[in-house]
Amino acid sequence: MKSAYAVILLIAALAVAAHGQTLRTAENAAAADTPVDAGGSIDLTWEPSPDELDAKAEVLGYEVWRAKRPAGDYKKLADVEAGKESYQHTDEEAENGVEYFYKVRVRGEKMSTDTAPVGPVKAAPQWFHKDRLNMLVAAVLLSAFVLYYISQARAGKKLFIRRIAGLEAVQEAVGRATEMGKPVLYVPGIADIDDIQTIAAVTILGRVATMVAEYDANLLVPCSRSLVMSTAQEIVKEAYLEAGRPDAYHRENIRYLTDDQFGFVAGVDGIMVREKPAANFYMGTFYAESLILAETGHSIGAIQIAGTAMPSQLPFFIAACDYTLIGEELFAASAYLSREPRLLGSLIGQDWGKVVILFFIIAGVITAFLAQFGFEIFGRSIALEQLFVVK
Amino acid sequence: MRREIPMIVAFVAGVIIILEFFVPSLRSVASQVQNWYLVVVAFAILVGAFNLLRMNYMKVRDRRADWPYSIILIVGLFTMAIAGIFWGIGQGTVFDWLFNYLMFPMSSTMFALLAFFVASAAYRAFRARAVDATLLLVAAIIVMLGQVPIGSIWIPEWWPHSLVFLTPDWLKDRIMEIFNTAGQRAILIGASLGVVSTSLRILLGIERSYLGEE
Amino acid sequence: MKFVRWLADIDRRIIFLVIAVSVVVPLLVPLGMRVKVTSQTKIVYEEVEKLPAGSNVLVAFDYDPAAAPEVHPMALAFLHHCFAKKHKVIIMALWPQGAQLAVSAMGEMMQEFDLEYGRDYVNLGYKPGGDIVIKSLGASFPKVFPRDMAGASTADLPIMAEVRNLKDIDLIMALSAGDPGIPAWVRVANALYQRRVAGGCTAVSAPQFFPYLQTGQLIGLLGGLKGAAEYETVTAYAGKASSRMDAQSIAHVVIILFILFANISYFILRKQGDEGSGGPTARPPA
Amino acid sequence: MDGLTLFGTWIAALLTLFILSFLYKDNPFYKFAEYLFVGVSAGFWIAYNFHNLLVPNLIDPLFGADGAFPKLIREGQPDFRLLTIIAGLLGVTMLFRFFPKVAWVSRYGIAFSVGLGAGLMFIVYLQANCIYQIWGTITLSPVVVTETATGWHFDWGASVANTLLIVGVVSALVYFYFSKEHKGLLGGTARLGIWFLMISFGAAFGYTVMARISLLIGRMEFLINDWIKGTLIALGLL
Repeated sequence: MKSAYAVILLIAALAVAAHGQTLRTAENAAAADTPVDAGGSIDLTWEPSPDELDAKAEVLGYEVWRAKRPAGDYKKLADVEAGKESYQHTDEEAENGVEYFYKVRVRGEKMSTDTAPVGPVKAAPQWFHKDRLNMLVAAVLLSAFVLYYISQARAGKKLFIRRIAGLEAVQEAVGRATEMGKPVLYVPGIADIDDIQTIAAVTILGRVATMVAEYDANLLVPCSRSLVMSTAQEIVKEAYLEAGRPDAYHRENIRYLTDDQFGFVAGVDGIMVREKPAANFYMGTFYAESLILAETGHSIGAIQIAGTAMPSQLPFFIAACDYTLIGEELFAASAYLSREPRLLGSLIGQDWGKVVILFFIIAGVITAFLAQFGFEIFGRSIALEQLFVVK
Repeated sequence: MRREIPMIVAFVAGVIIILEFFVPSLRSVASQVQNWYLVVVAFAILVGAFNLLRMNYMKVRDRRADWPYSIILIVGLFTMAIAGIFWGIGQGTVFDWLFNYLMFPMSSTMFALLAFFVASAAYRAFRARAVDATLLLVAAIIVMLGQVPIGSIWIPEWWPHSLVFLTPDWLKDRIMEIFNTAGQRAILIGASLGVVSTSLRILLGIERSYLGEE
Repeated sequence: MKFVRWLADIDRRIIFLVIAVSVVVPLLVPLGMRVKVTSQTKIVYEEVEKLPAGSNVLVAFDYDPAAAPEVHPMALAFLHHCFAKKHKVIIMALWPQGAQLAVSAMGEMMQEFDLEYGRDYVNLGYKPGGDIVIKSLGASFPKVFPRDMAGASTADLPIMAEVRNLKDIDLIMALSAGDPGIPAWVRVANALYQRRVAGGCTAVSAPQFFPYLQTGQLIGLLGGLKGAAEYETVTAYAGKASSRMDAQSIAHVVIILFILFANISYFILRKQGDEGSGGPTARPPA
Repeated sequence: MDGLTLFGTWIAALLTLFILSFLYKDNPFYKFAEYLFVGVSAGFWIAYNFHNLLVPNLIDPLFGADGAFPKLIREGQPDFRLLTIIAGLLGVTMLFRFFPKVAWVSRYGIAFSVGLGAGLMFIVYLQANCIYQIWGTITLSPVVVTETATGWHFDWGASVANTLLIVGVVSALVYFYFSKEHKGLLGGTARLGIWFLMISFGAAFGYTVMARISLLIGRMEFLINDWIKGTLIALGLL
């Protein structure tokens, strides 16, 4: 009997000793389909093993294991370094619709312990990004305004647009260049054709080219992007056709220099000081080169009209050019110059967009004020800002 | 048909990108399509380079003004392109050397010209002719003073904290935080409406001037 | 009157010349202009001053060559101050190119101080991971950096014998160009391990760290070239930031003076009923 | 400094001076630098685009060692990367511009680029420049009060700042209103908006001066230290 007790005691002692060396498992392990994605991925989360937190035993790291059956043959997917307050791993090699089970293994110097299997989980693609509902509403609303007023304009409704000084001056500038027998220079920005400011710029170029063709002046268009050059060639050619002067169109005048920002400026500066244009237009996306162009243009005595929606460059155009189209005015320009109903209509649509935005800003700051006092509606703060959070 | 099919191409490309924002499952399709654009740009640059070479070749051929410089341009272009394509663009290559000792100094000097042009533009433009111009120039001067130590050098150690709002440092920070933010924000919002409506017109084929003649 | 006319329509090349001179002269002949030292800089200085000689100071080189013109002069001035006070410096980087910049900074320090590697300073090199790296340093330096930048075992370095984990660090200087950088050091080293953290950053990013200063999570902050020049002033170190700042100051003053001249001549001419042809103004856009 | 570096430094310094000479007036030195710069930079972007756009996005996915075509031949398995051919075709349409008669074919490439850009900009601008900016404004209360242990505390500094910012955004936005003549209340508000815009332009201008002067300092330090001092050291004179 004595020896039996001894054996039991020994076993108990061994068990206690062994327990002291066993690592406690990671806590709260969970697996779920990655919420907003195209499928093929599952997110795992867990919290540190208590041994990591109280440092009773050394935890070197964690491992993520995966199998298709709870008791199946698990394969290691990843090693995760220890030292965080919570852990996350995304299994990006899951097949959609297949059930998976996961285990998190906590790894120490000599020991390791697994969690119970977590699962089953399936990966699936999602069809709508719920956090972006507000963006969808905004997009639909703005589009509706624009399309409604375009249809109104097409139906023959008279639409009014206020005077924009910079655009009144376009004709005057082209006229002056003609009188002086000097060319007109048009720089459509340094961005590529996928930038909407560039599109606005080449559209305005079309209007300017028509005037130039009618006045029989010479038009120079240096481009920093091949696609912009190609597009500008098409547009100017059409403008000359429209003005009934296809013979006066010279493809060589719309030329490519280089994609390089400052290489382009060096080239345009050279064109300016040698060809001495009497009217310079800078429309589209500009960066630091804006002031180099505008100051060189001023030194040769040209009338200068600029337009950009780049807030960082507007100060320099304002300072160095005769007229500057600010931000949205650049997009209003083609409508203003052409008076085409479809363009005018969309401008009125934009104005309604502004009315809605102003309404939300004013309503928003009022609710922000009230929210300070803890006003609530249906248990939520009344502040409107939650409506405008996009993830 | 020369305009209709390209319009459909534009519509499909744009709509995929817009939908991808709302429909997560389109992500891989959209990123594929976006990569295609990079290929188009890479081909397009050949068109530009050809245009540049042709213009300069004609200048040399016809012995037009400044034609010898055009030879420099042509040699420069071929040297850089050939060195880069055949011997790589990594560190220690000929391309890298040409970039460091030719292109970089010219590029940064061109950029540095701005130091002179901000001065000449300010001299001309910042004259108190009307309210607008006065606001422009006062704001500019305060911010310029607030930026450098010399702007606050006249302020003695015992300057009371209650009068801190008279120092250029303090004023600069408030102007940037309040007025600059307000102005820029209005421009951003306004321009975004212009961009959204222009994009919409392009996608729906209402705006098609970029496609040229019928 | 003729002079006023001339001034109103001055040849811009004269402006260019004056600007060039006002930039070049201070670079050639440092003017030693007084830089007003702000309290944010002064606190960092005093922190280094009041540490007893031989304290362990950690300098994090979390920036790249793009931010170097602004941040590197801070590194030099700060290291110089530490070595002058005989502190021990532990260098590490959360940005890949930072460790290399530290090598060049130490090269300059060696010209002035007789420093022994491994005893007076150590360069642990770059470690990717940001917050996690700092968190792990909280437990152990040798675990995170078994070897230094040159590949030598850190266990053999006398300086590392005293530095087991972050608790042994008396001051952290985070020279940072973004994230990981100051925010990571504040989030982990200050919040979790209550270390004293000072920072140095580019002028553009400085305002975003003001809240940290207010709460004391960051004891002090050197902001941009100006901050570097302030530190050079307060430690009387002849670095590059001061001469660059001199050039900045002179150029700013010159431009402002030009604007004043332009306005004076404009008002004199206007009194005479002569608007002058001083170029277009910032015309109201409508 | 080794010989090649010294040689390069001299070239760089001369080119720097050539460009600076433009400030005086146009001259043969500037013309030399300008033509060289345009040529070299155009060549730079050709090589750069070849390695960074064409190789990873067209050549590797189709013809690389693990590309779609070798795989098709090896395993008989077509994979989705074969679609990259469409990119190649769109790119090739651009080359039709070399021949004026069929130049219109390039419209496929252009239309694709424009459409893609329109889609992207539609979303990007609406989110970052519209919705996000509205959010940034409406989180501000024009009157800031905080609850403290002793009662409500009025923070006049934050209140004035917030009110000014809100008034600034609203009035400047009114300036961009196109469909009415700016008269009366609308005109007054728009006028206030212009004032805000003008202050913001002046401030942005002044704020940029420092960075621009820094660029010049950088060039001047290059000329003084790398070029002049470097040469003197190399010649053993310093």
